[in-house]
Amino acid sequence: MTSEKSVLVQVRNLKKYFPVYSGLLFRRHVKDVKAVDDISFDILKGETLGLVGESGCGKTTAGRTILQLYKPTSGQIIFDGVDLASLQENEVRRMRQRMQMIFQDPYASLNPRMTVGSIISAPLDVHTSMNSAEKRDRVQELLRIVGLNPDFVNRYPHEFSGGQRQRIGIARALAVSPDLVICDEPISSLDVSIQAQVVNLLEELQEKLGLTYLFIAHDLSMVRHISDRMVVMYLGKVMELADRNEIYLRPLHPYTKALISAVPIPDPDKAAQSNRIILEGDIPSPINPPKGCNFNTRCPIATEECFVVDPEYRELAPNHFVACHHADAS
Amino acid sequence: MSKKTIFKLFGLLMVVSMLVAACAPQTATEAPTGEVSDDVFIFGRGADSVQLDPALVTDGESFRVTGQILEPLYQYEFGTTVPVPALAEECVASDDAKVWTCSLRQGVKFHDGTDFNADAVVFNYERWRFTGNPYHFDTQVFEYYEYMWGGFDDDSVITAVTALDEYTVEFTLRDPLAPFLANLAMDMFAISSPAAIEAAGVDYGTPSVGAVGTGPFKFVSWQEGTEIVVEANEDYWGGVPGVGQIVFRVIPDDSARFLALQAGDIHGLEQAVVEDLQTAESSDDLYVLTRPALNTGYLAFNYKIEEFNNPLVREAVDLALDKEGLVANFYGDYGEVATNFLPPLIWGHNEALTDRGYDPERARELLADAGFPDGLSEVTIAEDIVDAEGNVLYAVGDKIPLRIYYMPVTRFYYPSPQEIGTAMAANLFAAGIEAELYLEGDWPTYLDGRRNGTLVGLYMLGWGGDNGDPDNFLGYFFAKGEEPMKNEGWYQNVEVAQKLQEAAITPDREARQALYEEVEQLLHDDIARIWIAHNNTPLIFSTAVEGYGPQPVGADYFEFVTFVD
Amino acid sequence: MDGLIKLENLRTRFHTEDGIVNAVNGVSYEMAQGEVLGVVGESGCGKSVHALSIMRLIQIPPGEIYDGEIWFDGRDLLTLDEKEIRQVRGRDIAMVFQDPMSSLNPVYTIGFQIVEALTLHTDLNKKAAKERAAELLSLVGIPEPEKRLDNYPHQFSGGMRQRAMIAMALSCEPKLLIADEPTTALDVTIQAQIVDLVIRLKEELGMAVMWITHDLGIVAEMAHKINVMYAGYIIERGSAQDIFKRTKHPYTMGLLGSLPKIDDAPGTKLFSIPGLPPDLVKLPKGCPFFARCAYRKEQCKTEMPPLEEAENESHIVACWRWREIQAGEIQ
Amino acid sequence: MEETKFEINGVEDFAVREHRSLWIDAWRRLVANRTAMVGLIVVVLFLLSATFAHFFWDYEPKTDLDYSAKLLPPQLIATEEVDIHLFGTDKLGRDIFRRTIHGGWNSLRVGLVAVSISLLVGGILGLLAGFFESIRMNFWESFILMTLLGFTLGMLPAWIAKQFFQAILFALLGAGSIIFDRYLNGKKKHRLYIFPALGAMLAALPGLMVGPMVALVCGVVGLLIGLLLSKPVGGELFSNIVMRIMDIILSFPSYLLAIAIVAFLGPGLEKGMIAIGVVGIPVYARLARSAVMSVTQKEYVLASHAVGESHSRMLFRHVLPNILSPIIVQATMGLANAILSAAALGFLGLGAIPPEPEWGAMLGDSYKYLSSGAWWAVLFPGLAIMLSVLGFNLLGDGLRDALDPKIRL
Amino acid sequence: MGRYILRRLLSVIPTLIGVTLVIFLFQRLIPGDPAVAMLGERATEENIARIREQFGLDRPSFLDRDALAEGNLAGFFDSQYSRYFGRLMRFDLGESIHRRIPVAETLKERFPATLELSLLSMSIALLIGIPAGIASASKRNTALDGVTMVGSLIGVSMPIFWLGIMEIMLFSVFLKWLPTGGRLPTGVEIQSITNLLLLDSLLTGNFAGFVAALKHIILPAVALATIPAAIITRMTRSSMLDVLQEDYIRTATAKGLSLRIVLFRHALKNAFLPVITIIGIQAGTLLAGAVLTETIFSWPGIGKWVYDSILGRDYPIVQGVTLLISIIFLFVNLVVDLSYAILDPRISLE
Repeated sequence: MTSEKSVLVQVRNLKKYFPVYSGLLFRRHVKDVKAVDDISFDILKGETLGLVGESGCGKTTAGRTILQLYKPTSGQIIFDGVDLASLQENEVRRMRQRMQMIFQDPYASLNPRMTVGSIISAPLDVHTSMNSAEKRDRVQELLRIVGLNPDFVNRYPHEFSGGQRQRIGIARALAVSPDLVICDEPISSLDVSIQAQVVNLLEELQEKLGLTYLFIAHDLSMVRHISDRMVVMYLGKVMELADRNEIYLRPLHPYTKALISAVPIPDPDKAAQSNRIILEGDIPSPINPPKGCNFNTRCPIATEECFVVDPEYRELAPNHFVACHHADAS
Repeated sequence: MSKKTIFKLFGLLMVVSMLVAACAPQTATEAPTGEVSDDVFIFGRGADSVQLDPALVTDGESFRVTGQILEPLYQYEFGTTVPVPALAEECVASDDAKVWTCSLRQGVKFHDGTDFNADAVVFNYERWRFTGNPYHFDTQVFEYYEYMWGGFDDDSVITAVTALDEYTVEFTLRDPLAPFLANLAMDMFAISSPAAIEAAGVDYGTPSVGAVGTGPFKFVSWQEGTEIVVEANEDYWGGVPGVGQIVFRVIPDDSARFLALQAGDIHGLEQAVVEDLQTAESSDDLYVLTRPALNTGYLAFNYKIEEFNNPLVREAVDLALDKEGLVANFYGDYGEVATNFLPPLIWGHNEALTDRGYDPERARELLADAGFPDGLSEVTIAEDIVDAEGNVLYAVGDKIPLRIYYMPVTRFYYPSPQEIGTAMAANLFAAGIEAELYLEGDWPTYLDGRRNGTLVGLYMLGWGGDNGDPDNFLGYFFAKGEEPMKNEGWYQNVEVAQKLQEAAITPDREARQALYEEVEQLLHDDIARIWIAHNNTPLIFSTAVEGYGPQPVGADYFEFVTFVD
Repeated sequence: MDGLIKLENLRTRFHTEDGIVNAVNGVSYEMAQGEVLGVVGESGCGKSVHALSIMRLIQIPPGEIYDGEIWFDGRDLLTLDEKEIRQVRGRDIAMVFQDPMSSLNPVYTIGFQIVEALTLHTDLNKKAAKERAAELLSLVGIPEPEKRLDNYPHQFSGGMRQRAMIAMALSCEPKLLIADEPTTALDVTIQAQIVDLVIRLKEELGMAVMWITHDLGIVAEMAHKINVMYAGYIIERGSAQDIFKRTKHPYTMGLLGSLPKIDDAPGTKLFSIPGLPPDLVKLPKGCPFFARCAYRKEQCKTEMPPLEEAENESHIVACWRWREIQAGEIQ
Repeated sequence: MEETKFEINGVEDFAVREHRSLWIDAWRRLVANRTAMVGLIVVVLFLLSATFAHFFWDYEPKTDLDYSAKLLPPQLIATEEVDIHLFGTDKLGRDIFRRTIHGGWNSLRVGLVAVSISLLVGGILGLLAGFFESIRMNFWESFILMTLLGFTLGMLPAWIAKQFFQAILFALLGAGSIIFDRYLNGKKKHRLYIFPALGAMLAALPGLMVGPMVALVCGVVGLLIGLLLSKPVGGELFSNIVMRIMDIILSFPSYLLAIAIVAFLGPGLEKGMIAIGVVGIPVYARLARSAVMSVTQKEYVLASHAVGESHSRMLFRHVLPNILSPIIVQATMGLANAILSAAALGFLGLGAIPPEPEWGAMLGDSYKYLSSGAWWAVLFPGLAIMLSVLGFNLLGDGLRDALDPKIRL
Repeated sequence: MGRYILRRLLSVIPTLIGVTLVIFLFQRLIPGDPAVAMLGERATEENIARIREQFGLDRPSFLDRDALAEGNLAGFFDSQYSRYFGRLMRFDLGESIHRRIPVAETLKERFPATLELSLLSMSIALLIGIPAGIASASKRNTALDGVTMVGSLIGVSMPIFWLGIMEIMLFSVFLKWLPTGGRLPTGVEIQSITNLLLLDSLLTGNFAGFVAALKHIILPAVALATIPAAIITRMTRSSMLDVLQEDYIRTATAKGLSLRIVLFRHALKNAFLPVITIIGIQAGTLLAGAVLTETIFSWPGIGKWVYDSILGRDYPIVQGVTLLISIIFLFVNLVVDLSYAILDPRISLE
């Protein structure tokens, strides 16, 4: 099914390091935070690609770097045939018409001093030459699309609940009819019942507008629900990529397995029988990632090889990529 | 390094600094008493002394102290400006008035125990005069020597000072000098102990060393900015002083000083606001003495302003000022309206001159006659006014608002210059002369402006006498001659200059007096400046003390002060 | 199981500029010794406030516990004076908070903060307390506990901090441990560690645990009893089986429905409860869920349904229409 | 955008809270705050009385002189001899009440103008520093900013030297540095060699004409400057320089610096305003910089970036409105401080030129009559200073609580 | 730690050079000739020229272009600034133009007076401000809180010169309890060790001297302490209120700790961090406020001295004192940062 779709975004060997400076007299570049360390994947037209991982694994950075909010340290992002990294700043700005973002924190991502109307029309101001009446119509329409009362245009963000604000954020992202929407943990700060509302809204919009999503989240079950394919990241690297059912039913990477088993199941019967893999220890710091495989400090099946050689990211089964020395064995 | 180590380091630092402090040289005196001895006279004053080597300084607060420690050959008689012998027993002039022979007082010792003799006098005069003298240090300016004796080395009027014997000194002058004795009596020419100067070198006169002379009091200590302490010289040739110690305490603020007196923190003070004087007069615990006026406050014209060259305008200004009111309000009973530049105390003062009076109506008429029927608020520059760097500040023909500059500091002759200025401006305003009050920076800037002639308008200033000689007043300003005086508003009066030059070398006092009276008349007729007031500076004392002798010129006599039981 | 703590009609409110916020509106239940109680609900449902009310940690003003009784150890906690309640806090009832980062005092060492609690409630001397603190750290699975005692909170990772918090809470072997969303700020793999740890410790120490969370999954696997709260009310209470398998209240149903299922076909829509929870300042007179309920009727608008037994005696629900819904009479 | 209109999920037609902007919210909180209202009333009273007095109550200080009425105690009833003097009279017989009210015009004006100066200069510098440090600029943006900055900086020496082309020179320097910087952009190595080499050469050549030693020294200086320039222009270098200058200003005791500035400019109300204004610059620069840096960290700025908004839009729509409230609070408090400093300068005789009434100067003038019992001449101007400052402080406090609701419960 | 201090000290150097430059710039810009200022009404051209030469005032401020034109390199750099800087490198602050006394010597005498006054004021401010702030925060919205807040607001709004005058009126003139000014009554001697009279008198066991010195210092110290005390009160209160909202305070309470321990052990140490910064800033303000206080109380410190020196154009004094104050200010900042690091384990000094 996925193979029929054409590729919208190609991410190739993307790296994003944040420099760490030190020094009082002269600032010296002492080390890097390797937030995203050589990742590659494709995003297909019309699909939802889920990007999961724990905090600090670089998933948000990856999303922002794809959108050129951060300048990549190296690697390519080819959007519809254009290498974004090679563009000038104003060209990138023009490209933003086609790719938009929904942010994690519905409180912080809306300017508290601006009305909902001006927040949503900001992309219209930048990318279109609509007059103010047209803009107003469009904003009201967008509000209706995301399920808010169009009369709210003159209200301020703080007058809305978290879920409603997230809808405003979605409306802003949709204003210029983008092709790609990067959803950066859009539901993780919402209550359960509201999460479902937003997820449903996103799904419906995708259906109706033919959007492509990169859906970033740490909630495995929700990502599985919404995505077509899933990418699992750990410490700046991609561990596994596969179709959503494939990854859920036949995870190849020990980290993916642990991650899936760690998710509590809201069913007392299943919970009782589940054989949970509990990982030891904590996630290492991305400033000093371990040598060899990133996961070796916590991996239950790590061998000596894992401490020396960085595993290759390979296609083990059709459309199932994994980076583990022992992926076949398990 | 751990936090604990840091704490330890801090502790160590504290201990070390305590040790260092404990081992430091223990400078101060014996075990403190903690009580104010009732033999200590505390005098409050507005500023600290600059230096205790009197030859180096010009300020009255330095002389107030050096006058107690050091003595010149002559001094001014108690309460007058007449020179009388001090360390000299007598000075006699030769017939051509070019050689003065002084016989010295015998048996006098400096505070350091060395003898006072002719060699000491020669040492002091040579030190002042010769720039090559080993004790005439490069960084030192013997300003008054230069000013009173015409310069250093070969410029000096005194061409030789020789010791004829142990107690006889001979001064040889290039030209006759009328005020020779008056000059000799000035505080800056007091004799210091040569031994002390040799020992202290360039530090002589500084707080750590003080000064060593023959006077009634010996230097004890000087805490900069706070107080100078001197103690009675039991061996003083003039008798033992009335108090054991004098403390000259600095309290810069007039009213704080008065409050301190009221609170009993000090026994006497100089300079107070008029209202405090009234309080003091009516108080049972305080009394007021006055220092006879040897000063004049005046309002000067800048003659590069076209309008001021018109005598009618000058007269209008004169008539517009309510001098009686000013004096009554700001000087109280202690001031008097000035009719001469010379205060009445100085001979040469022209008794015949009177104030033109206060007549704003007449002032308006005069202004109208001068061509300003609507009053005067704007003036015209008559000649380029150039600052020290040569920039043209005001060019010919510039119209500027009429200004009246007031002084940013208090002086004897202007006890509260800002308020007096305000009142003057109000007076002028009432007569149609709309002068804006103007402040040209602080005192150095003000003096710079005066020196460069860049105070464009009317400005307040004054003069206090140094030695009671009329030449010290008139000569300084008006004798320079034929060219206009930059530093006094470009005023020019050749006749006055010639008379003053003549007076300066005339030995005969009567003849000189006549000349000075003529000069005063000329200045009065020309309305060169407007003399405002002479101020008999008030001093307030606690009734616990008596015997203080304010001097019109030179240092006050403290040795007669005693406590009343 | 004996009764450990019993709440009767607990009501807590806050006075704010916008009006009185009715955070807890008459909560009554009983906990047995050694029981694990899960309290679930969305933000603002009063689950944390009611726990803080038990500990009397509500700030007064603006907060106010204005009605109810909390019976613990034969005493009503709400009537105790300040000194007596301090004896209860930390010794009998201990609490673990949501954000381990901000819940530990950054300027004191972990050891100091544990020892502080120990010396307060036990007669251990400093040295003994320190040894005990090290034991506690090793109990909660922190390696090299002696060394770690001298560390400051910022030198710990998030999971370790929460372990330290738990060690601190367990220091005096409390009878009841209240865990207020202890894993919300943590990653899933770490959450699994903590859940595992608490269950193990509960077995070892025999204490009761009140686990407050919004994550239905967690309580499903560990809780003996579950309270479902909404707008300051308990709207359903029962065993895990009762709540998850024999759901009665429309809100609980909705919550469960909005969770994605593992066997969803692609494109399956999640069930979603429309609207928002009610404003606690202007709480409706009737059922608080009225505005969002698909089964509402006129009575629901005006009368708050009482908690009544459903099916078995331990399963109670507050809904006028649970029977009709159960019977499938209404859609 | 041609998709059909459709409805999803049913429209939610209620909002959580009633409709009002944050500013209105803040205003309501302010009004509800009793002490802040007291402050506001005091401030408004002072401002109104000063303004009304200035425009509608004739007073000619130049002719105000009446020896007969000098130093009268407060006089509440008019008699044959004396008029009413609510606050008594001073040494020149001037009515203190009248002068206090009129003095308000001057004293408050000093505060307002001084704060405006600090706010404008400090605020803009801080804003730029913060902006440079936190946002990647494009060529034209940094070009315009550096040119403006060069011009502004050039104005100071230009004004002092009275040679106005210096301002243009500085502006060109700013623009030139950006152009050159741009030219070398991406050629890091070149930059590292070219700037120091160029600096050394440019400096050494004229030095050669004088002597080899001079050339050597000039060359070293040029090298150092070149090294400094070899860091990217704009950005952090700029911010560093600005903040260093602010440090220098801050490390002077404020009154001494103000006194020195007044000594330089000459006395007078306007000069006092400048002096106090200059002394206050670093406060606002630091505040603005840190506010900008914290606002630009906010997600909504990132969001505007993601939307494709330009930097200027970002500055005016996101950054400015959101840094406003701390600055408003600081400015209100700063006003209180400026009035105090102005009074202090006036007290030292460095404020208004007499006979213009100004509180500090009135206090300074009359202070010497205190020992003779004229308490009224000192009490009332002092009270005026204290009350007006208190008013601004109360208001500032209230504004802080109103604009930053974090503290409230 | 040692390295950190060293580097901090090094990083202060450019600021200090900047300070000396600014002082010099002002010297060039401020009109008024020191020589004229010194000689007063009697200044003659010759004397002015001589004094200018003696003090190098005839040299250009920074660089001598004329000398450069003549090819005189030494002359080119021989400016007032280079001479001053050269002296500075030899720890020589120069000599007062008016008094011809080494600036360092006078500084040694006068600085302790200002230091003592500032230290006492700061102690008073801390002793009042911190307890008042804590009390006010812990009893929020009570009458006590209200009184403290109003009091501190009045304190912040107080023109200290006016307060000083009022103090003198009340305590010295009306009640006659305390002296009007000065540092020590005449006749009382205190053996000089550190030149901080209170400390010295205690070290030498001179009780009478201590009382006398205390009587003199108390009024100016109180006047000077008013604003810092008020600011510290407000800062302590708001910082305490912030901290009391923190989760770890709730944790501490949940442990069963008493309010007293929660306040003083858990809240105070955290709340103290922002207060330290304010104290550091206030230390600078104190030195600035000393100008006014010292004028009113005739206190022989550096504030009044440097003010007079600015007006008298006594450049070496202005330079010396300003440099000293700047160094102190920067040093206080360093100490503040260090104590910050000591109090807050989250901050590491590399």
